[in-house]
Amino acid sequence: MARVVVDVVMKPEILDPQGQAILGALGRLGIEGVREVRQGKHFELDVEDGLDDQTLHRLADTLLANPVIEDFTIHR
Amino acid sequence: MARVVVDVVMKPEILDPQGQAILGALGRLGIEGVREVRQGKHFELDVEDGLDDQTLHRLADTLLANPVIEDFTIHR
Amino acid sequence: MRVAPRVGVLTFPGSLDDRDALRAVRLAGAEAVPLWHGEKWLSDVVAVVLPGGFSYGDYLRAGAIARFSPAMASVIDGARNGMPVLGICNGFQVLCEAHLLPGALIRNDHRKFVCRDQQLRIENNRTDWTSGYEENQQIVVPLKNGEGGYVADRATLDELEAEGRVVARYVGDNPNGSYRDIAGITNAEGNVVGLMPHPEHAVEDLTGPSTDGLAFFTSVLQKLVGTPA
Amino acid sequence: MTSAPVQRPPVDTVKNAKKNSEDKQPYRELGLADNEYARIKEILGRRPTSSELAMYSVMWSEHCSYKSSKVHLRQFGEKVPDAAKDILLVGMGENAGVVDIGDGWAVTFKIESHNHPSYVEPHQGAATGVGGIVRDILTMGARPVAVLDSLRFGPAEAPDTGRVLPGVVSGVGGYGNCLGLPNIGGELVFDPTYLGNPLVNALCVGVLRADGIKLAKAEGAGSKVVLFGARTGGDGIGGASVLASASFEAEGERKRPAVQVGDPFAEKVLIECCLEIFAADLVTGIQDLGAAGLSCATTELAAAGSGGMAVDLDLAPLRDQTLVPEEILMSESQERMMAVVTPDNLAAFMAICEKWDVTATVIGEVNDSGRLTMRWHGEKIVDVPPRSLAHEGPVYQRPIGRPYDQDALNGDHGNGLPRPKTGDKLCATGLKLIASPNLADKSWVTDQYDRYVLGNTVLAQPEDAGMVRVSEDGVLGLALAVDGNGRYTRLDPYAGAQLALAEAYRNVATTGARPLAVTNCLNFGSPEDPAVMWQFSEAVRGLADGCQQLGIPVTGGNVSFYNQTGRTPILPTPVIGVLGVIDDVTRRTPMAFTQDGHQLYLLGDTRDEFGGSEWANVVHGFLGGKPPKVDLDREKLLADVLINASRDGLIDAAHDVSDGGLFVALAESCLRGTTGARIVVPDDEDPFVFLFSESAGRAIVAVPRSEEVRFTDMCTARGLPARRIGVLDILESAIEVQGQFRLPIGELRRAWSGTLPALFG
Ligand SMILES: Nc1ncnc2c1ncn2[C@@H]1O[C@H](COP(=O)(O)OP(=O)(O)O)[C@@H](O)[C@H]1O
Ligand SMILES: [Mg+2]
Repeated sequence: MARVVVDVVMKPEILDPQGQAILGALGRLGIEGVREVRQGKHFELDVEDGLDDQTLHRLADTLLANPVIEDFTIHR
Repeated sequence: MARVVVDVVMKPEILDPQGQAILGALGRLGIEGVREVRQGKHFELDVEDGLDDQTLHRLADTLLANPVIEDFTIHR
Repeated sequence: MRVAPRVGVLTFPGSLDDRDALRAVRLAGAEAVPLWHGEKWLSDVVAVVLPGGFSYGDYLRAGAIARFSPAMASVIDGARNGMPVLGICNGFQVLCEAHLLPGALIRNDHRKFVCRDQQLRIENNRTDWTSGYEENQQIVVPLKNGEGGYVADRATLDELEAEGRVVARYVGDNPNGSYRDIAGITNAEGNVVGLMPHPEHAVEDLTGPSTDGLAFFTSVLQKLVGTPA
Repeated sequence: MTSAPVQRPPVDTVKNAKKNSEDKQPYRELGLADNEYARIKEILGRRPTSSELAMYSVMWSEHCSYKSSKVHLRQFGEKVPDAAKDILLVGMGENAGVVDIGDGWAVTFKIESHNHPSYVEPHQGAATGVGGIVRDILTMGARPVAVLDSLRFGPAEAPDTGRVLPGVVSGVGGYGNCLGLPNIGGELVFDPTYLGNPLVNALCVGVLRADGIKLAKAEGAGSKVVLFGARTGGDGIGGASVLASASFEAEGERKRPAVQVGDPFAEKVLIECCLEIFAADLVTGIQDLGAAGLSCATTELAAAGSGGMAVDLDLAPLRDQTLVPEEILMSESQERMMAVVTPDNLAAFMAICEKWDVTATVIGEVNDSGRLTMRWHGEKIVDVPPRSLAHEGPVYQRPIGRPYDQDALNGDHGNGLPRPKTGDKLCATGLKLIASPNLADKSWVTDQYDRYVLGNTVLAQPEDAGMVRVSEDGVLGLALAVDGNGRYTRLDPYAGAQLALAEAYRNVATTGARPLAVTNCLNFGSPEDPAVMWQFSEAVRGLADGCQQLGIPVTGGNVSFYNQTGRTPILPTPVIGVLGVIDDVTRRTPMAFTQDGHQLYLLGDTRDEFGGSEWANVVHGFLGGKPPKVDLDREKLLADVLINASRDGLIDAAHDVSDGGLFVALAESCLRGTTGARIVVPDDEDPFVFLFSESAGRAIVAVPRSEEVRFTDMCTARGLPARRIGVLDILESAIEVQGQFRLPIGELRRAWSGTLPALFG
């Protein structure tokens, strides 16, 4: 059994309203020094050792991320 | 300028409907070998080098995560 | 004639049901006072409603950003000093984020927004906002949310139950996966109440499924003026 | 060669265009025809700069210029009924039409498509569709008060429908709910032709004081041009990459998304900000940024005003600093507006924007030069007569040809299709119809929409029309319904458009509101296909004639062409929205059967009409013959009766009879209510035809016994056929068709409500 992490973020050229909202809030919190925030998704999977990279990739590509607007990275 | 990543996940005792839904969909996709999925949030921040760890911690603890239900990790 | 008490409704950027809450306050007989999140000064109101909506888009977590507004600092002070505060839907989420109420609200278990007429049981009629109901009275009010699942750790849930702080519970199908069918809770003092469904949308026959929601607003009025409104 | 850091591509200036007048330009890749490019050169007396080329290409696109549809759409203006002229405050051509509804109130409403984006990215495509139409309504100076959505997908069980539908619904809901706009109605239709090309049409309605109308014009030299709302990013400018690679050194592929992501929170804030600005009367002109973004907003404002504008493009706030002028001009970034503000009002305008945390930037000034000019890094890159972009685009009379199979289609009436003859079979047919995806319970969809927000919703789905109170301290209300029928339109586009109009009109009248005005979204295949153009021209003619006959004007709409998969077009689908007004919302007529003993009447004539029907579709998968007969005078008469009966309190419930016929209408009213119904088939009627025919111009009404005489007298006096067909029965929780079958409501409900959840979870 292994822990696999998949991070999904909006493609850089796509608007990220979530990140923008956080950036706006930082001012009110009195926190300075943050230039840019992007919010994405973070998945933690417990997978059997037999699960191959290709399947994992398919899983990320079809289920975890929406490739039209998002990129993902797999950390095995 | 530095890239900081903050990952936020639900505490283990809190139900994660989104993770459960993904687990359910895996069967329909014919993907086997995934035992557990939890969905969290992934933040990428561009911060000025002067931003100290303590501020970053406060940012994660008060804004990015809700410590009542979530845990976070900061990767600097 | 006695002057009607001033009950404020706090609007955040992205609040949606603020006009409805103002209307409900008015129909109950109080003076409805619009409050703006950017103002620390609460205009001499004696009670506050945090309305429904999507403050700041609810992109991060529902209510997470709104709680930092200047007006909220005053609401938190007031609440700690016994001022009646009702958080409806997004307002409930704000109250949890501000730690005026325990627990949190997460994505509905079916992961869809849901809008429907919901049956509730009022289990605690000793709060500032529910004294106008009979204990265990069943009412129907609209429910509409995407993140309405009430969660807390077991100790908190047990404590809420033991102290009778579950104000309202869903009757019939649980619409969003809330733990123990919880629809609303109160703080120990009974002045701060959070509720996921929308009583302010059940105050007129013409536009709501019932007028069952009005008693939330008449209850607080009664508390404020001391005699039945 | 130097290895200098990445250099900005050289900007194509007006000076440069004059000098190198024969430079090759990629106009074809941008969708401009040879003759169109030649005309641009003629207008400018030189070749366009690449920025100008970008602007002409988007402004002269089918989408913005209506070049294939213009010659047909003119009829809507020409055939405005005389009676309607004084209520029409703003007609076609503006962002949305405005009608006077009395008491000093006006209403603006419009429907628009977002079909193609919703196929690529269902959630965002649908969401930004809602966002776009809401901005159109806002632009007129109105507060948006409700939305409706008309949706069409491929077969319900097709895997791709399982991808597209949930995304579209969550997009429509996610955006509308977050804006705080109640969703009060719409459509949900499945047909194989929409599989690769779903239809997502969104309608928004807004309310304003009749003297508060805002227009898109830049008047008054010296006034400031303010861009406000979201920053401009590289959204939706796939086309511009052609320009970039052709006119700049092709240094790798430029990454520009074709998909736009919406930010409903930004739009909500923008709405409140604009309404505060309108209330303080701080703008002389305003325009939303939709298709063709800045190109469209600047040219339309300038063209409608005193004729000149100078813009400094460097000042436009950008989300992506690498954007070049061509891209900035074409970007379709959402949640942006442009206003024209006199210097006196500027400070107050900016203060309101600041209050709402809305970025606002003066990017130019109105002048009387008659030219729209733009600068970039100090150089002039655009110098055009604005009307040439906004109003003087190409106009085509596309070839029209009746489809080769039209006669065969109309000739095959399906007379041989077996019809149910026994009570059991009639009952089974009814159950099958009510459980079919087109007729089944839609609450899987509509429960994802907030129908309560704003607190003025009097009726919402599944009622025949949505109804909202105009102001909370009055009883004046407005009602809206939206309908379309692709199968009828395929069989006869002229009649199909009129049937859609008639149905929406009838739906509005059924609730007791008086139909007042029309909006339409014309979803068709390629205008370059003569058969499609025939369908289109017939549908427009039918709609224009129909509106004239009904006495209600078309106030605006939208055309969506190129809805096809490969070379196969969708069913021609005009979607019609009808707006109505009701003097007293407390007198509305709901659809639910709730009162024991009330008498059930069927209004109108039932004929043996099954061409294009749900029965032929669901039971036999058959499409052929002729659609039901259109009789608009009868529709008017029916509407008069329904409206008067509501006003005089003669009826307690009403429901229009359309898809699936009388049986489906009865079932829906029983399911919505608390009583069963006992029905008698009149002796002279065939039970199958009586129950399932789709003859138009009909409705069922529940009449209290005490009002029966007055009601039937009214029908007789006006010459409307009204037949008593049964009675409501609180003890009988079934639909009982005497001598035929008895169907328990529980069984009916299971069949009706199980379908969509089983398909979509
Ligand atoms: N996509 C949708 N969004 C909102 N309401 C919808 C949608 N689809 C259907 N409805 C509502 O469901 C009800 C039934 O729809 P339909 O049978 O098409 O009505 P009708 O035949 O009267 O036009 C109507 O109130 C309609 O407005
Ligand atoms: Mg109808």
